[in-house]
Amino acid sequence: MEILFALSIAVMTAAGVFLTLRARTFPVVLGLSLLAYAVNLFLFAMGRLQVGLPSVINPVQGGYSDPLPQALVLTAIVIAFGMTAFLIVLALKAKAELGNDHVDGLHQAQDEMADPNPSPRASSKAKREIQS
Amino acid sequence: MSQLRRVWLPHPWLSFTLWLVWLLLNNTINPGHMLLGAILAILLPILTQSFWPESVSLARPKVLAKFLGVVLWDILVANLLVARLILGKKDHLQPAFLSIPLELESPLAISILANTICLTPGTVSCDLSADQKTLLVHALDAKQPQATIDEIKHRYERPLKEIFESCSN
Amino acid sequence: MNLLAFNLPIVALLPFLAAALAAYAAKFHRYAAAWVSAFATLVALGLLVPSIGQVFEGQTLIQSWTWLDQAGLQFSFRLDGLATLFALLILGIGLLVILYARWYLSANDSMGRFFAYLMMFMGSMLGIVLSENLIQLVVFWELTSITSFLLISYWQHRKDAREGARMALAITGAGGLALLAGVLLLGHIVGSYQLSDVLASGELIRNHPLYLPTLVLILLAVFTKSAQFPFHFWLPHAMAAPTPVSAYLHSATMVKAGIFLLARFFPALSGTDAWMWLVGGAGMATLLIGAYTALFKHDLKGLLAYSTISHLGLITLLFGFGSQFAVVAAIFHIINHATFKASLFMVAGIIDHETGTRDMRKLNGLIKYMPHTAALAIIASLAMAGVPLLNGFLSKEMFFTEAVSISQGSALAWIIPALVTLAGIFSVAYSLRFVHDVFFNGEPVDLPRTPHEPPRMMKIPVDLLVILCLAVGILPMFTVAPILDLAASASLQAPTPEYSLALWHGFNLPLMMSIVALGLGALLYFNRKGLIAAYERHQHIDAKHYFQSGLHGLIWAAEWVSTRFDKSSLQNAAAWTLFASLLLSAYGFMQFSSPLFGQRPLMAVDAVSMAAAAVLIFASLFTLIWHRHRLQSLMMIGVVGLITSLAFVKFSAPDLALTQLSVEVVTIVLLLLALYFLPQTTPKETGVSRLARDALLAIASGVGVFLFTMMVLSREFSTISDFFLANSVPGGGGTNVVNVILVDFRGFDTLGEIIVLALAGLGIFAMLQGLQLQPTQRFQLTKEAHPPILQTFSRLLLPLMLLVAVFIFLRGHNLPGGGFIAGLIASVALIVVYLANGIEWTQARLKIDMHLVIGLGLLIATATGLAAILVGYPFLTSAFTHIHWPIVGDFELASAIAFDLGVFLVVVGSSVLSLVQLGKLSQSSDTSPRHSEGAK
Amino acid sequence: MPFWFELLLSALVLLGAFLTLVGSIGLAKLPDFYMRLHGPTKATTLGGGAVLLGSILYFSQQSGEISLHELLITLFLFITAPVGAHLMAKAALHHKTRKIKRTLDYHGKQ
Amino acid sequence: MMHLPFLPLILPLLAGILILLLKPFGLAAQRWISFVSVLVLLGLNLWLLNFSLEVNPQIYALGNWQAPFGIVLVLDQLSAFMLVITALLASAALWFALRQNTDRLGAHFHVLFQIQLFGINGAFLTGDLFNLFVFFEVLLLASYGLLLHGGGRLKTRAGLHYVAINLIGSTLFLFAVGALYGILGTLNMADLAVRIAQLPASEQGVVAAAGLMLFVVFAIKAALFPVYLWLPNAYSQTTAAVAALFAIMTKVGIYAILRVHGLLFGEQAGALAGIHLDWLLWLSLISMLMAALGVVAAKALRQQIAYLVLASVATLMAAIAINSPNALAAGLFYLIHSTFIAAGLFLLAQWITQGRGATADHFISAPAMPKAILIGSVFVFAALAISGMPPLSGFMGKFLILQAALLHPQAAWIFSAILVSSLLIIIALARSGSLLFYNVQPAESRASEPQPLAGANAVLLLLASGLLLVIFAQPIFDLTELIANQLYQPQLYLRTVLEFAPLANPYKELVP
Amino acid sequence: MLELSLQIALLIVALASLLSFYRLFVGPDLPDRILALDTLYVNTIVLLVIGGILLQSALFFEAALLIAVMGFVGTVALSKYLLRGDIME
Ligand code: NA
Ligand code: NA
Repeated sequence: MEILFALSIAVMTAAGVFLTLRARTFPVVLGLSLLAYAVNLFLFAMGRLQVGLPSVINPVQGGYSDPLPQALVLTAIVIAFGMTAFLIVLALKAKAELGNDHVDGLHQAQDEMADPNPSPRASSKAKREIQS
Repeated sequence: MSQLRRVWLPHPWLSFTLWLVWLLLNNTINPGHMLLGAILAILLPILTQSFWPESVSLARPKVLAKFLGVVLWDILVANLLVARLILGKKDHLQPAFLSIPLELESPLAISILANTICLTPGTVSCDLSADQKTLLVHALDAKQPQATIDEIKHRYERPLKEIFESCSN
Repeated sequence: MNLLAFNLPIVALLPFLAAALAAYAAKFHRYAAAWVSAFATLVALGLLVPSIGQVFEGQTLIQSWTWLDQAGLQFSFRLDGLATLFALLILGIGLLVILYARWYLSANDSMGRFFAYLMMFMGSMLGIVLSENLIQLVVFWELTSITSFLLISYWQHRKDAREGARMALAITGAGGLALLAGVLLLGHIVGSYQLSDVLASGELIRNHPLYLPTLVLILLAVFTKSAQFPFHFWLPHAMAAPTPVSAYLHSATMVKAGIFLLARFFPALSGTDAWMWLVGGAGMATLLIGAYTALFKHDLKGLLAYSTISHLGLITLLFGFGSQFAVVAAIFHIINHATFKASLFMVAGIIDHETGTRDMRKLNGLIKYMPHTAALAIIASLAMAGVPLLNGFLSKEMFFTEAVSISQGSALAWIIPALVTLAGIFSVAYSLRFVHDVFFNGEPVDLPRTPHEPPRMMKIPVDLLVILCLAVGILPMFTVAPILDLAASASLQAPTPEYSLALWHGFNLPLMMSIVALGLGALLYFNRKGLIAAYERHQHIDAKHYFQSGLHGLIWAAEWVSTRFDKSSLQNAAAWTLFASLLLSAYGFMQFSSPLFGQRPLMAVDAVSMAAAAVLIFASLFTLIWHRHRLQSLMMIGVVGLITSLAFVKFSAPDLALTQLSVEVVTIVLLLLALYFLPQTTPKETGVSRLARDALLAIASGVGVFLFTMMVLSREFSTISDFFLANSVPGGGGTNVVNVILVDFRGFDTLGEIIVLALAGLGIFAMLQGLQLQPTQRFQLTKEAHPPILQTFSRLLLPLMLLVAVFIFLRGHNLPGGGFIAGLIASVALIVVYLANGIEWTQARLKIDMHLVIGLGLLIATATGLAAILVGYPFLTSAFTHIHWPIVGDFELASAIAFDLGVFLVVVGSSVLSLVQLGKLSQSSDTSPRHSEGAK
Repeated sequence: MPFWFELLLSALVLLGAFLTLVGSIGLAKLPDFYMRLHGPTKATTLGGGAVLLGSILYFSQQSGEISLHELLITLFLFITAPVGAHLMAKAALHHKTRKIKRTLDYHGKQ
Repeated sequence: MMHLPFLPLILPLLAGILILLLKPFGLAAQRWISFVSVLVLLGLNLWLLNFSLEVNPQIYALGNWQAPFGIVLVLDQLSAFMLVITALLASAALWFALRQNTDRLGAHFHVLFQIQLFGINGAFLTGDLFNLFVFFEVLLLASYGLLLHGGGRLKTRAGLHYVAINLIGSTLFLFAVGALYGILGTLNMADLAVRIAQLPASEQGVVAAAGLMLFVVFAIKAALFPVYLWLPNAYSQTTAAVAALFAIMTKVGIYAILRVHGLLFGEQAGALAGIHLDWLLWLSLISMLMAALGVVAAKALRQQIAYLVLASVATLMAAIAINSPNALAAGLFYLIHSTFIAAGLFLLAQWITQGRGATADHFISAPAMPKAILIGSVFVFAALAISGMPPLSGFMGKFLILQAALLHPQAAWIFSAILVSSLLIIIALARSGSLLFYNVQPAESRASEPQPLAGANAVLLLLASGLLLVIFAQPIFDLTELIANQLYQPQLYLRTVLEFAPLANPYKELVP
Repeated sequence: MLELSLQIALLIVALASLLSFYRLFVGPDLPDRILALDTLYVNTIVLLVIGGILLQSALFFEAALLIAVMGFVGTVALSKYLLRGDIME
């Protein structure tokens, strides 16, 4: 079972990493979400996997899955949720302000990106050399 | 009295349902929960009243009960029917879109009708016309379309009309 | 209070104070800055005088204060013969330069700025020569680099001034850094940065394995500062400074700082072959190159600059000889060079000032127009040429003598005397040029101004210096001898050897060399035209050009490297981050010979789990494969979330499952809201190599995570969790241990977590304020905004879901649930209302400011924690009690519930705030023809 | 646990599972979206109901007192499934999702 | 007295909540609360630092649960030191923000600011590894909000990168913490350290892998090569006050390395001792040079300052990597310098940007800015300080670090990297200063109207450190030496944390 | 017997889930996928209830209930997206 579990996390991670490395914001958000799922499962598993144990103190049934990683994962899920929400809205903001959804806001002249002062753009390089 | 009721118990049926649901949720009938459930059953409708301004009146509780019984039975039958249809040869099926003219006017009643249609024999309600006068239904196997329409109107729409609209009409 | 106990630091720091005063005073009167500076210089001299008396009595004065003892750093000053000599030169020539500058600067020049810089420079120089602590010396050393940068670039509108200053700063600054390193090594070897200790440890230093690096580093400082080959090229370009600056920096101060260092460290560092070859070699090369080049400069200051370089080479060469006598000669030449070179620069300045040019091709026959100045220039030039009866002759004779004696016994004995004679020839030639080409040689050509004598006061400093040249040259024993003796013995840290300052030593080889130099020099000068023409036919190494192109090369390389690495690209940054973590963790594991897996038995697999895992894996893969079809990809990630929560259920973590499920849906709604404004598909734009890199990283990450997971899961461990299990009920009052950990044992984490959530909500709100976005073009949309069936249904659903939320909330402490899940359920309930009825309709009915809900939630959670403080327990200490009421029965009242209520409110507030703000986005920028119809 | 009760439970659970499977088979097998819609909305829903009924009986028997809360899920499924189906159908209609050719379009007599 | 370590947390938290709740009452009220809170925090933290010098580390058991079960705050000299720096920096940044009306540019500035302080202080105080994660997230989210405050294209783009990279970082953090828990079964740092010291050889590899992954996470925060790429744009594009406040953010990463790795992989860790140090050293040296090249290549002032921040942080990390009390003392000394001067530079850059109109801070010739001489003089001062030229704090710091490096086997490399990068920075700053202040067009075409230099007090406060650190080198170095020595004797920390007994609570009968 | 029946039931439902996932995978249209996702949610509920009986745990109930709620909301949101693009307007 552990191997199956590890394999699942591994695939999620690999897919998450690949998506995180994409050039558009939406896949990146999905990738990071996948990574978050994967790491939550990982963190959870660190208490070792247990099947069929009660989740509340139960003197009759006995046994209990490690509660600490669960608490940690809960916190992690919430935080990941907040972060994902923030990131996707930021992606929207980037789309609005940069005009496209490329993570680097490309498709506009790259020089312009580095230089908000558009007029001397053409000659700025030459100028720099003279002044340096 | 009715003023008081409108403020404190805007949707008595809803309150009752909530109370029952509370007890179901907690899977208990201990007095503490009955009390807490009652409090919540009163509180929540008041809190959410602005989202449900229209009052709902059930004119004929007995009809409602009977309607529910019919529907439950139909669900059982319909499902077995559909199971047979699905497992049978798919080429024998005669799918159809049926436009059902509606007599119901209350949105709640229409919604319940639409839901009922979905749950019962081989039909799914697909679209309600903008004027809310026609319901478009998809039937999985409607070899006699008019019969299906008639049955729906007879079996479901009429009781619903009685339940929800008899006093307002 | 004995002033003599702390006069040295005052002498060094007074100019800095004067700098501030001068800058301030200049606001009131144009010349006030000069007078303040002059006065301060005089005061400093005055302060020094009593101490000089003590030094002449044979004492070495040291005044120390603790600064940073652990680091060997003391605020520590030293006055010995060498320091006295240099301090007198700095102050004396400084005073003359101040007077000169008072008349030199034009009305356009800011007096305050000039004198402030000049005085800071003077203070820095004094600091160098008066320092006992070597780190302190480095401090002042670098200060001279900085202040000279300011002085050279004083005429900041001039490109050559800016570039010259930056070149000087780069070279001398680099030297300063080398000096710091060298001094650190020296301190490391000796165990102290105090000069007294270092000078007493010559043997130790020379025999230390770190001697050579130490020597090289210190010499780097010396050579850069004193413009020794191959670092000499900055000096001519520093001539862009106003002439008083050149007169000061390049006669007595800045460039002499390096020489001073040679004299200072002579007892500690000299006496090895390395010293001789490095110092002597650099000195000889500099001497020749400077002397040769000076002749061909048409600019007066250019000539003087190369002459300076040459003379600095001469002094360095003398130190390189390494004999005690050579040191005496070197120090003597330091004095002489300072006097004649300062006066020559001032003359050059006067000429520039009065004629408007420094080009010797234009300047001719000035003796007619400014005879007094001409006289001064001639005397000083002859001193520079080493003509008898002038001071330059004496030190040059000593130099020749030493050059002859040092090479005796060697097979190539003639080389050194020959080379120095050659330098002497050129020296004579350029000195002659300075005199003849400017003051004689026909009539001036196209001068911008009609030349005439400068203001009287402007010549006084030159007068004084020239008188000094004469006095020393004629009566050395009565003028320079005592101070020379004093300085030499301080430099040697030994009694001065026997030497004679007499004019006449008989007819010997050095005299022969002098005569040859004078004769051939004159010959050379009068045949200059052909030589100059020949010189100018050749391409010459233009150091400035090389420096500039080196600088551009540096900038280009820097840009190349930085942009290659820092591409301002998220993909690049993310790839590096992932790569680094993979690399380091793999390295970390492999450093130890731990087995990959442990011995813990693994669980059996069942078919359902296999199916679930298969779905999970496929869903993950298809999230990836379909990522260009965003909606499909989003749905796939929904499946991933669903199976993830199933896994939580399966492995006995219902709380997690509930949370994951709720979060999942809210996230999907959120992503759908956002997707409306984003393209529906992702373009194919990535190249194969990039894809391969990403795939490699992805696979490596997957493999890494697999191994990481298995490493841990296959091992046994012991955990602190038993404590939680044991104390959840007695200590936390709840049977749901996970929840008790969340609200009690580790309630502080949860507080942090809701703060994150609150911030996310607030941050999203802030981000979306005033944002304009157009929905992306896509399929035709229905006209009907809100399907009535859904609308109706949502009304029923809202109270029902809120009821479920209350249920989940209340049971959380003892059973799976809690404030967070309840909050999400309530949020989802509200979301359904929004989905069904639209923003406008819902907002009209839900008049709660979600900011306040968030704030209230945080306040409640915090206040719950603070309540414990009131009863004397730490923050977040929980309390619970069991209450029995009639009818109602037993129930538990726990402070954790209040905390959880805070959590609940924050979750609701943040989720709804974010989603609604996002939903509103389309309303603010809705330009499409369709309008929200709202609910009926 | 009496044998008949166990038998009843087994039957309910298996029936529920079977109906669920039928729903999914319908989903996988039927030729157009509108027809596929019928399986999940009916068979699966009822399948869920059967299993939940089994659960109700099981836990009531186990704890010795009536355990009805699974009813809630049933109830909820019965309410939501049609609404969901309706919305999906609406979306499909709107998108002119393919329907098989023999589908009738019948406008009833008024 | 018991609650002392908690006060630096509750103060900004309550202030933040109050500001949020008082939103309807307008900005003036928020400003007052914010500023008073920061001032009180400053006083409090100074007092705490003074207090911490005389006593053993102070433990605050949140929820009255003892370590390692509950989360404890640990106030020792290092954390108190970091708290003071944070509060000082925050005071200056907030003052500047108020004077520049930065808080009017968007919503919730003061809430974000206070919670940012809460997060930073929490990261400095917590003794629990997972709680550190939580505080990282708090301070990150606050920083996201602050970074984006006011909006704008480039800011948004930088923010997007910053957020995404930090999300990756958070994921890595969880992987690392998870694995550590999976092997060691605990989360309290002291407890982790104790368990690592007793770790059998068969488990060392996993812990080392997790430890180095954690190192990468902190390195991201600290902006170490090759994971600093988020920094240059983030710092250079945000508003000045925020960039100034962010000067502490990299130090949070450094602090985490010091605290977590210093404790977990300190000398008592046996085979695992110092697993991160080689990486730290070499990466910081590479960082330093790369940053210096970035300084040279920069095309605008704020970008250049961002690279200067990188360079100074790298220097600081090199000092830590030398791994001796002496070097650490020097590093902490340099930390003060690096934080304040970098912050001051960002504020200064704001004036320059304002004064140059449309040309902003780009290295192209522009009309002379108003008050050029004053601003230029301040610039020279700050440039000298940051580049490590005498007689200012940067020189003092570098001198101390170099001196401490003398005994290190890699001394030659450390010397070369520090000195070469210093030289590159000097050259670059001379060039940019010359461009900004000297190479100007005639004043008739002046780009902007003279404005008062709003927030001058803040700039003064920050840059004064350049001198004060030199003048008062002895007492300050005494302090950092004390802190360094305490850090190199972790036994006291471990004992104090693990032997701390919570208050007796008669209502709770705990099972041991 | 019950145990065995439950095991078999689990397998049957797992098979059903795989079929649903198959539809989600092959589509062909977006409504098909939404429907498949919705069905998958319901399958999961059944799976959980059976699992609850099998493990004799009443605690699967909440999860099942929540899936019912959340699955529905997801379906509504996705359908609304297809209908209007803007799901909250
Ligand atoms: Na001439
Ligand atoms: Na909208």
